[in-house]
Amino acid sequence: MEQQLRERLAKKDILLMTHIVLGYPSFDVNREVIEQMVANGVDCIEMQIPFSEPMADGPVILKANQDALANGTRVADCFSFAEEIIRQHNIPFLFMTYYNIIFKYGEEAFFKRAADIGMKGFIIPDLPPEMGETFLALADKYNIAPILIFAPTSTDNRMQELATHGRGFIYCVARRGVTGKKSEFGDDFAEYLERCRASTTLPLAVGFGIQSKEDIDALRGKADMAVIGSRTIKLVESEGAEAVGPFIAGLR
Amino acid sequence: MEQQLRERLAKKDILLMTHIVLGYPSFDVNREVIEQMVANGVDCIEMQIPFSEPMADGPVILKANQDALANGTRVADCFSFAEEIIRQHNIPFLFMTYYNIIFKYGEEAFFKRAADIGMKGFIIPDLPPEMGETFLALADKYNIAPILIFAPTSTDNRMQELATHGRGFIYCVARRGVTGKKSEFGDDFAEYLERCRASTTLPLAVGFGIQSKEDIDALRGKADMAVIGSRTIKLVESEGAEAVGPFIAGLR
Amino acid sequence: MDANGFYGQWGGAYIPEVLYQTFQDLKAEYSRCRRDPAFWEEYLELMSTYSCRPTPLTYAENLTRHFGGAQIYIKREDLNHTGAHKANNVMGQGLLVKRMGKKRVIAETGAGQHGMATATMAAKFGLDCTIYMGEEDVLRQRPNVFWMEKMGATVVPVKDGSRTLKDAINEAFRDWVTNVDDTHYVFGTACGPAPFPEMVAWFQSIIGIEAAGQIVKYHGKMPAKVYACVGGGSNAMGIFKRFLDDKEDIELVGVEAGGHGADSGAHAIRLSSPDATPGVAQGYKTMFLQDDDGQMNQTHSVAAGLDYVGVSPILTSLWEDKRVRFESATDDEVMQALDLTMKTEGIIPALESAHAFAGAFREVGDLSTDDAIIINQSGRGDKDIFTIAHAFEDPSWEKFIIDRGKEYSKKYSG
Amino acid sequence: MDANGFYGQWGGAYIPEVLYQTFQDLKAEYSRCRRDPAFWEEYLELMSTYSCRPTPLTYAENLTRHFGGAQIYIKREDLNHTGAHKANNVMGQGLLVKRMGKKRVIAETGAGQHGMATATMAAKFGLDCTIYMGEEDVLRQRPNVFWMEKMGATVVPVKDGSRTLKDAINEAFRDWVTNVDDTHYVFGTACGPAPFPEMVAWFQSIIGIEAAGQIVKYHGKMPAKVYACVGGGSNAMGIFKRFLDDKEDIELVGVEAGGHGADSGAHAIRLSSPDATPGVAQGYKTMFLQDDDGQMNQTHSVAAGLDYVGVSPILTSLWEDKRVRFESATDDEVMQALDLTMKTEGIIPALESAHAFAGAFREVGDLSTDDAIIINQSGRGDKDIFTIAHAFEDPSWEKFIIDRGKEYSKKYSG
Ligand SMILES: Cc1ncc(COP(=O)(O)O)c(C=O)c1O
Ligand SMILES: Cc1ncc(COP(=O)(O)O)c(C=O)c1O
Repeated sequence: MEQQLRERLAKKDILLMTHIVLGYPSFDVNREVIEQMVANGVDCIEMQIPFSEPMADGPVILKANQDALANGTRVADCFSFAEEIIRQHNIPFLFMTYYNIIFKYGEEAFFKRAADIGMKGFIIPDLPPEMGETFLALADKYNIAPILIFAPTSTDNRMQELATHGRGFIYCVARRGVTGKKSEFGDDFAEYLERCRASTTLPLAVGFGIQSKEDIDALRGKADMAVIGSRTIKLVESEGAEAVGPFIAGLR
Repeated sequence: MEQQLRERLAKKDILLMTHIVLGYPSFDVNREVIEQMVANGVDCIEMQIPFSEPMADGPVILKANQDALANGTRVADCFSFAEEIIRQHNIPFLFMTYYNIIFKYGEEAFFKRAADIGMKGFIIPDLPPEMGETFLALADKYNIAPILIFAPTSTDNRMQELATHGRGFIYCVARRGVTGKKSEFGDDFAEYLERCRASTTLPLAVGFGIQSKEDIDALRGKADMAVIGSRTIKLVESEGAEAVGPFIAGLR
Repeated sequence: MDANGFYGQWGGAYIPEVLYQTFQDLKAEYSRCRRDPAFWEEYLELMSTYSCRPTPLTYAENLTRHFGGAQIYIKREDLNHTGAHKANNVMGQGLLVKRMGKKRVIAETGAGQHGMATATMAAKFGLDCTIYMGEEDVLRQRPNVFWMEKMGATVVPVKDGSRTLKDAINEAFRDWVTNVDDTHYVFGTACGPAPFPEMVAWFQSIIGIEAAGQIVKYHGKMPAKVYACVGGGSNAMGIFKRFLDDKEDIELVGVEAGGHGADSGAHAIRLSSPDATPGVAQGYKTMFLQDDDGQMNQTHSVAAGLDYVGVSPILTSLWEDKRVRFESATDDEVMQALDLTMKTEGIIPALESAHAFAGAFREVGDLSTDDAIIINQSGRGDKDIFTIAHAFEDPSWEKFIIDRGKEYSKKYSG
Repeated sequence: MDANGFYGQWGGAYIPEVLYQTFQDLKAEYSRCRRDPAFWEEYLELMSTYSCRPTPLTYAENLTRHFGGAQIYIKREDLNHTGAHKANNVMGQGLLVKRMGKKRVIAETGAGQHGMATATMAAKFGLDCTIYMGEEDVLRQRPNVFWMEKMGATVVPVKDGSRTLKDAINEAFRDWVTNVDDTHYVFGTACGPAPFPEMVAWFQSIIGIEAAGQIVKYHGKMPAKVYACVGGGSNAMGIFKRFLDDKEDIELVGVEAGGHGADSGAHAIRLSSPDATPGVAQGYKTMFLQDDDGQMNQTHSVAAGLDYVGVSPILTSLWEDKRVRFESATDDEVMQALDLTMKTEGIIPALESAHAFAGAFREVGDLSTDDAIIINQSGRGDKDIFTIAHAFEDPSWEKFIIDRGKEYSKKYSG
């Protein structure tokens, strides 16, 4: 996964990762949104398997999780859909979800199935490495990148420790809080990103509250990948799937 | 007062005392009721000065007290009315009331005024002799009979003690409880009356729940006076003042 | 108290003859209990295992800082089982009832607090129980009625007179004269015919006995002043008694219900306003709010438990002797004191108790920081949700009740 | 607990990275407190002056006679300030917050009991306070919301998910990750990420420490069995802990919410039914009521405080080791147990606590009269008037609410 991103980074000054919630508003819309994203140069997509207790998500993604579940979205459906998507699109895909989804499925079974369909990595916001010994071992065994997370509250030591377990890239959350709210990219933020960079050789993705070209411009040269999350969900809600392509195109 | 009753007792086997609540339903009706009572041979009338807290009275007299007060009945009105009535009728009249009415008026002033208008006695159900030292002294001074009360719960000793303070007659309450409810005149009652008789030389009046000729017949030979209380109040309420005469006449 | 139950000229036992012998028996049993140290031991044991005596004395650090005067301590009668000092009296009388072998208890209640306590005691001691409560109060205090009934008591709404506390007392007496042989009347405050004032004050004296020990332990010396609200006077006598006996010069302050203000006519100030005059009613002599003829007046207080025409004859005597000072607090002052106490200390006084707080708050800033005062928190306020939320005109509460009401209406109409 | 916060396979700390450092700090402070005897002394002092610890152990003579088996003792956590055992945990965490120098606390609440306790602590310690409460629960428990607000707390209704306790927990975490620097999350039960289960159980262990001393004093020996209701598990762990450590063979029984019955799907039985399976949510691993995909199920109980999808990992481990036995009681059984307890003992258990009573009543008749059992009465029921009067379908209560509602409606329409 790291390799794939580095190849892309050779050609672009910053990569784009986007986010969708599987089954919200429907798999059909998911499919259309993904097509538009890929066609407009997104480098990587995290697909969130909805969970009833999305503790680290803000209102927009929280609601998307709940609606997806209310629509009857099952984990098995998410796998089938992911399998189809990965076959069609030649960019790396990740699963983002909470640990219980994996735990309940059976950790190894989950990894095996994900590897079978060509999933490249997992982002699990409620699984710090201390809690993920078997998870990390399986990630290694099935060659699926465990994407670890840095936060502004992480100490240098902590970042270094996290970095030893991370693969693919590090997800740097831009600020304290949950997904969705706008972040400020001031001096504190720059200092934080420097600390991140000093702690790892992995590429750095920055997420939480990135909404516009200006935000992305602010990250250029400092981060390797910008993550767009709630923003596209809101866009689809207000203007439909077809608005996603132009929005993505306008970000570079 | 005792003398007056003894004279009447020489002519009748049992005397009748009746009860009215002053100002209920109005002084006019009081006047009419008293006329009918006297005309039909009542021997003695207790006139109750209404009080806001008639603790020893049952529902009928309680309500009469409250309505009389709500009509604006004042203690001064009661005195004026009593003065008029006593002038017109040649039987003994008593005030029945609670101690606060006397206390608040000024004990001596109350006795003086009552004596001036020819009142013969006071029945004060919440003033046991222990609490009535000044009251008893004033009764003596103004020659107004303090009517004391025997109850079925009074011991022989207690009755004897009460008898030493009583004048005029003793009011024997027929049973535990408040005014108004029917009493049973069985063996226990007979035994109680015997105890009363043995404790005092004063005439015995029996009250509480006496409603009919049968009740009075049951008292003949055992008591000296029967007291009719709530019954006439209810009669006036349901059939008007003019029903009182025939009712009284029918009791002998 | 003299042999006839008087404190100076106040008190006595103005009772119907039917009750004479019962009062003799009660006085005899009570005086046996007072002479028997084992009785008090049994009482303490009961209160420490069934209620949570000793109740704490809480140092109110934030209120003390807020006023910048004397150190404020709060005696926590709110932590008693059933939520008020009323339990002290009721459980004591319960032990007496057991000794007298009676099978049934009756009681009057205003706020519902004494009724709750009596129903509780009756359940615990296996006694039949009837509670008299003014119809007005039944309507205001429905939750308490619900609990009394759930504990097996019969609650009788009294529809006579002003349909409040004094009428409930009259009605309880009417029951008592009727059922005197097997029934004990658990009088709820330090009023009524002797020996009730003395007896109730004795059971309540546990408050002051504990508080005196506690204040010396925490503060190092006796308090400068002690504050209590005064309805009938039982919680006040309860905390005052121990300090009265003390040689030191401790000022005792009783706070009465100022209602809409001392000049409004709508209050329950018996001792600290000129509105009350000496009288005899409900079995005893005291200062009553009454008219010139001796008819009792309507009274008003935001606190149902203070809304009473008479006051303990013991307190009236102490007032006459200037040994206790009396003040009043208006409904508005009380709501403010309540608000401040909740926000600064996380403590919810009953509306009754909040009068003592209001009285103390007025003066505490003038005292030296070396001194301490004790405020008697006679009860907890969460029982008063219907009154307090109402008085604060809380819109969410009102909406909540409207919605609930609609839900229940549907049930009856559909 | 191992270094990662596990009890056997249960527990842990499944937390977002933003919180990692805060948990390190919290663990460090907590372990300093545990090693420092002065901290526990300070805690005891606070609880004995602000709440009324030790709470009594009440001998339930009438219930004992009724069932004719073991001697029944009731541990009276209902007499705590704010009316439940929740105060023990909250005041303890309050002391911790003071040491950590944080200025703001947040908490989740279901029944409102923990929110009340936290708002109270925040008022007392001068902290800002925000309480998250499922919108459903805000509607059901309006009186508690009113008091929390009056004590200065901000109550935020949570409109996500099932709008009950678990959603309030998620929302509190969302606040915490946002305001982690100055805010402490006062977790309300022995669940959540380590060190919360251990820490909450530690503060609550005061219950069992007291009870063990009291039962030996009154009964002469240790109890045969100890019963507690189990929501998150804090009151159960609180009373069990001391007895677990004991060498004697004391049976510990946790009673879960049977709701409409174990087969109904509408219950909150995590350990004593086959409906729950291992899972990881809300920061810890335990047995959850969830579907095959790991999505949490709806639960049901008449007692809002037991209506929770997870359970303390400490209890799950004790369950797996068969050291604690788990039972459940249905809503109906609970209402019956409540009724009996009110009528026979004059005690009103909270609906939560009534589960422990119901569980004990089922078995106590079979035990020897030489033995004793302890039932933990975690809280008082009068806070539940709206739920209890509703569940009993009391017509006078319904009429009372209808009338009040009409009165308020008039105000808004006219
Ligand atoms: C909490 C509380 N405090 C005070 C009172 C007033 O009574 P007393 O003056 O007898 O203490 C009451 C009466 O109901 C009460 O409930
Ligand atoms: C009175 C009472 N008991 C029990 C509980 C359940 O919690 P736990 O299992 O943590 O004791 C609650 C929760 O709100 C409660 O209020």
